Amino acid sequence: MLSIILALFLGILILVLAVMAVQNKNIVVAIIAAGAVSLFASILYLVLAAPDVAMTEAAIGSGLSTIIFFYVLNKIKRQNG
Amino acid sequence: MVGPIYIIAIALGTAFSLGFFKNANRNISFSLMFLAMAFLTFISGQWLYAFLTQQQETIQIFTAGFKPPFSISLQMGFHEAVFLTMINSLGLLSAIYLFDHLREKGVNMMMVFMLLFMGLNVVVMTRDIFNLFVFLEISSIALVGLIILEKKQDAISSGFKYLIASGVISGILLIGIVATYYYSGSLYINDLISANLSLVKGGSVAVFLIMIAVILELKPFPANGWALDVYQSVNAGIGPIISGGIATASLFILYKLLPIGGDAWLLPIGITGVISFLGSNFLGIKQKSSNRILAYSSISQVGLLMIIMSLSTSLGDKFEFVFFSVLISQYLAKAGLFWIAGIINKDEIDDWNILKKSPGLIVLVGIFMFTLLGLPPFPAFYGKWELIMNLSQSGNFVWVGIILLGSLFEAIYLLRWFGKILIKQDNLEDLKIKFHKLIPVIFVSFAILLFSYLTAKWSGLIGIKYYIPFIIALLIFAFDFLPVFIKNIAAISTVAWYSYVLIYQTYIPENDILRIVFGSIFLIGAIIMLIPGFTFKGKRQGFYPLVILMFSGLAGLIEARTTFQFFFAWEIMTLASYLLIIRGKNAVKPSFNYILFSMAGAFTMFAGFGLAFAETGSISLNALADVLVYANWAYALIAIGFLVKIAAFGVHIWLPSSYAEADDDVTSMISAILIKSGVFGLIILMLSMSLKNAVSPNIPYVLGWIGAIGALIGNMMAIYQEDVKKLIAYSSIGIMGYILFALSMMSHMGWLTAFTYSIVHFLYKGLLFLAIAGVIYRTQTRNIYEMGGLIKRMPLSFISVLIGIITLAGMPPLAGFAGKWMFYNAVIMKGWYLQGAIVFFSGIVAFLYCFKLIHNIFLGPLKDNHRKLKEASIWWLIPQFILIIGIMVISVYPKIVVEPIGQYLSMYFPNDGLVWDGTTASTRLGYWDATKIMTVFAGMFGVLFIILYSMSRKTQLVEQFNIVFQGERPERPETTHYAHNMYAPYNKALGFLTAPFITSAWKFVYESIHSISDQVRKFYTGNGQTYAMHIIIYVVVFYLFINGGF
Amino acid sequence: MENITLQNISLAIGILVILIGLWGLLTQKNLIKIVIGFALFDTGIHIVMVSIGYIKNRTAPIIDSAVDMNNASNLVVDPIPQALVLTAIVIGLGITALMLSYVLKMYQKKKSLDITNYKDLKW
Amino acid sequence: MVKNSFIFLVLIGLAAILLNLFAGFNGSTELGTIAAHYASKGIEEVGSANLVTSVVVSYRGLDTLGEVTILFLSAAIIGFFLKVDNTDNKNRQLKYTSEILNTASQVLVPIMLLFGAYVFINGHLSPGGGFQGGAIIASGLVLMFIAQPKKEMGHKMINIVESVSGVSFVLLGVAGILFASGFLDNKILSLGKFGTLFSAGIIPIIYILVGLKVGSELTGIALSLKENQNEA
Repeated sequence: MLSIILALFLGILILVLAVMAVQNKNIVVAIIAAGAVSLFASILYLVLAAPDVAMTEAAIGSGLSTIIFFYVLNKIKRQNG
Repeated sequence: MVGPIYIIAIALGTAFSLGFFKNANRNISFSLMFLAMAFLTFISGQWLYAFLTQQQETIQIFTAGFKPPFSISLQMGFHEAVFLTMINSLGLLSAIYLFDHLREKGVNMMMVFMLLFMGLNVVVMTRDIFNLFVFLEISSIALVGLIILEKKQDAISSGFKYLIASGVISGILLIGIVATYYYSGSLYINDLISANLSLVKGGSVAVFLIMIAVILELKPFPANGWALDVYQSVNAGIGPIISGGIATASLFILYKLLPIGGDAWLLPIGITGVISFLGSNFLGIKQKSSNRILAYSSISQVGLLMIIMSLSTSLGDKFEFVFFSVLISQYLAKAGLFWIAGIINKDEIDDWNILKKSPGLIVLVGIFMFTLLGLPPFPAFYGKWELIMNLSQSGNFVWVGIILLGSLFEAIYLLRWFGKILIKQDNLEDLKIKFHKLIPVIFVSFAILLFSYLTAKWSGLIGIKYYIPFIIALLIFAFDFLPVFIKNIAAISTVAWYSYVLIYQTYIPENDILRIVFGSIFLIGAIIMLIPGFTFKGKRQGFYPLVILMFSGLAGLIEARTTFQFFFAWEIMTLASYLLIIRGKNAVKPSFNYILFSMAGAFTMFAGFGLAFAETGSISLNALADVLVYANWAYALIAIGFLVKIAAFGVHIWLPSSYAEADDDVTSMISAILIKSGVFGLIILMLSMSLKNAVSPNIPYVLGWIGAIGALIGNMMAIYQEDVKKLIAYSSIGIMGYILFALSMMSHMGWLTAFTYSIVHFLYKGLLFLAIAGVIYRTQTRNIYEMGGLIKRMPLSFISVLIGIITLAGMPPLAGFAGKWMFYNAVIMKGWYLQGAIVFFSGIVAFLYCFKLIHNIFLGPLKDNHRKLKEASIWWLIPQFILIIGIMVISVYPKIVVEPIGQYLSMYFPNDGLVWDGTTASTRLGYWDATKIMTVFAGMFGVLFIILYSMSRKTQLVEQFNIVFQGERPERPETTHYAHNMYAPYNKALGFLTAPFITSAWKFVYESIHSISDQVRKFYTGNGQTYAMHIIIYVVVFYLFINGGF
Repeated sequence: MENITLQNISLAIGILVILIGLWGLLTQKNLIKIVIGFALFDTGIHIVMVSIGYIKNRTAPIIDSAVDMNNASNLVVDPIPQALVLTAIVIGLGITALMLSYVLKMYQKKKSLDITNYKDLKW
Repeated sequence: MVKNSFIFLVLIGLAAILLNLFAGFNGSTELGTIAAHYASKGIEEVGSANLVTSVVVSYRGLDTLGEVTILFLSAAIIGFFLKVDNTDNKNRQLKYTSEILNTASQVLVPIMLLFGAYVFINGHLSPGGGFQGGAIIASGLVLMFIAQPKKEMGHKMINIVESVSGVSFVLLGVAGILFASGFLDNKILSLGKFGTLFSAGIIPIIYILVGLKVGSELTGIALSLKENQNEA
């Protein structure tokens, strides 16, 4: 039961963040929101008894890919200015 | 043998280790990559060889030391071996082609290139669906890399579109795979097949997602905008990799996964294929970029292959044959065209005439295009034949129609493109050809020739003797450097030998009059018409192979015993004549009209044969007689093909300009000989079908009207022509109208007339064109008003033309009268008075242009610049003499021709024949004795001649320029000439008959197709997002279509 | 209430994330946000995959002291979807990175992040 | 707006399809035959305590090979795509990051590298493995670039690690054919004592290679994207 409530909570968070990632005009916020989706998804994976996936998602989905997004965004901003 | 797993090991190992060579000499890294690709090709080729020759069993390769379904396994069977050999040899050739690019761009791109092919190899071999997904991703990511081989703006944005689209598709595939795993507990394809997932609701949706993703990988129309953009923007060396490598592998995926979906998926895939095939070809019409045309063509071919795949069960053991003949020819030809596009490096097809300077490449382009179009003798022809026959047999007539229509669209854009190559233009830039880019092109062209031979052999549809003309043509092509004189002798002796074998040794003993008559027209006619070739100087490259092919096609018609052989010969003849016509100076556009009409006609004929086969199950020509249920349709469809060839009214508009613009001796060949192929075809058709009661009598009745109107309109048009070749051309339309009319009467006399006309028309039309050609050759003009008075300079030509027109006009005493006499007998017996009156009237019209020919060219004052003209060359005159002798013999003694034909026809029409009594022929309406008439005429002519000759001393010479008294020099002096616009007054009375409404109607059809095509393609907005949207819409609509709701 | 199980909830989350991702992919004009949409689409698929392998009241597929080696097949969740997800995540990263590098290059060429400006080829 | 509502409708349609896909879904209650086989025979056959690892590295080893290939490809393409000549970078004023980040990175980076190595070496025993370890190492290195932009870690080094690990992976696979019963067969080495570091055949070795390869590839990707920032 506890895990269901946790999952529901995570789910709401994930969905809110996902909508934010898609709809927010500010790209920085969007990128962070997308990274957060991955982060909470990795917690969900832990709940779903998938620690390997959780680690991967945390390291790659929320870690590295966010960094890459920022690299690119940074570069674009600099070219703009 | 080297195990297939080494393909992965070698390719990956090489790709990974290339990293060591990043700073080393790029030649070394390229060599490494090349060696690896060669090894891959070797491994797959070796397996293919084993499967073909040693009855090798299909083998499974287990990885990780466990058996499936617990581990990933690969499979190597015959089909895998074929596909891998295709993919890997393409890789090898592409590597050669891209040598300079890869070397310049460095090691990273070499790795990407290798990995693309590695991925495709595993995709083909793997039996694990997730593994398939992974390696498919490898290939598509590698392609994304190759797209930016040149970092052009459009390539980059199309790469992004591709990434988005393929990302969405692979997402769908992944969901499908996981769901399939959920419902079946396995990822092993064999397990999935036996799991019968379609029975479970969710399972069927899972299968749906997998299948739709695989279909989307094939870039079905219309959810394929991203792929088109990629094709267009990439380096032309990448095009073959997409169309010949990735698309081929994707087809194999479909083939592999199809059993998971089960038979329920066959129809949807077939429909997808039909839509792709028709839609892409339709949109291809409006394209101008060569790469994009090839893209449309690729997608349409994939559509065709999907259709074939969906018919796998009904095709039965023919499936492999049909599938591979189409697949491999498309694979080879497309690669060749893409590579040539890269060599030319011009996007617009208008710029392709740069090839004019490299005739060798033009030949290759031709081979590739005709291969794509599935024309004989190229492999896809056999495949398409079997496909259409099979579709007809299973009653899918709509599909037959769609496939033929799509093929016609494809013909439109490919042939228009081919025409553009041949358009003459001054100061073209030089084409720089890198040798390494030429190697793969030449290689695939040889592969096509070899594969054509293999398919023909495999098909079992034609015997060995059908290869002989091709071998001869190739031989002549190989010795094309020889001067015309030698080649002409070779060609004449070849045809002579062949006519000896065919007519003298085969048909005369069999007393097959029909084939003797037409065989003689075709082959002996060929010999006569080849004689003027001696006047040509230089080499006349490419002419003789085509001539040989054209006449072999005609001979093939005579020899054909099955509808297939007939169609084969028909297409060969059409194609060769098209290529002969297009050699003329301004012949690109006319020849395009010609081939387009011919192809449309050939396709309807094809459909008709299909219908016949559907009913009788036999491809024998004799079996046409057994068609009962579909008789009307089959008859009409086949007849249309022949009507196009004889330029019957309504489909005649291709003829005048094609005749006019072709080389002069070519014009004689096609007008005197080639056009009779349509008559021959009609006779064959009518003999087998019309005589049975199954065909409604309305059809011959309609044909009769078409013939009558054709006779009138053809002759009417002829009188207004200023261009002498066009004049004779229109008169051909008229005469063909007579013949059609005569045939459609379906009576003894009618047919006797038709046969006689065919022979006589051959004689005098050849004569006229040869004589006129001789004149044109000297005067360098085709405008009648620029000639005149040539009787003094070219008296022999004058005699030829005189005899020609007397025969043409059907005046006694020459042979034309015999035809006319029989003709009126036939009309009266049949009771078609109204049509008969029209035809009679058109006969009067014919006098007008006959007069124009003889009067304006040979009589009247001689033009100043023609004062020093010589008589036509002896090589033009010899054939004329031969033809005159022919006319004279028939005129004096028509019995030798007419009587045997009559006897022959009595087998079919026992009533109302001619009765011969000595030299007198009589019907129940009257009698006629040609020999007597001739004697009388000769006597009268002799007397007249003596009188005239004795008076000629008294004729007064008129000063040449005393007819013009104006003070002013007219703007266009020729308009004051009496011969200019000679029959304008008649135009006021009868102009409505010659209004070009048929031309306008066809133009309207053609232009509508273009503008619709132009409008429809607008939904390819160029926006990657929209393309992704198309994909999802496609998925949803497809789902609704399959399940009828959610 | 019976339907509200852990895997159903997570499955629903996954499907919704897929749809939100696609929504972003299809409606946003900004190239970077399109890539974000794609990344979300991927994440959603991964969530779906993991939920499919989950079995109620079972532990992670690691045989340690808590799991009886001989009865493992009744104690652990399905390892296969997890293995597939691992692969899929890495592939997804590769594609996302590629997309971003394309975005970067496109921006360098045209100084615009609006996808409607990139209709270089059409029809 | 019209367009967006249309997209919305289409997505509803897609949602309907996905709902149908899982219409009867209520979660599995039993493992499928294959999964059950892995769970009950996995230790005996492969010897890894982490069943995901035995699936990833052994049973579905070919997938893993494909997967590192994909990263390899991405790295190669991005490297080619964003390649710039670094001539004018030399003169560029490098921006120094804050002292805190600098110090933190000096502490964190070695720890992250070590942790990453730990994760992939123990991949057959505990959660984690080559990908995760590789990703952690890559994150560590990326952190290092952020903190100390001057500390250039050349592509050359990365390339060599990448190539060596990749080639070794393939060679190990081939060794499977030669010394055991198939490509990528785990049993070239003995399975050893279950639950110890040196057990489960070549899994630890492969995971080390995967870790190094993934780490270097991800670093390569990040590096390419970062270096490109210096392009004027």
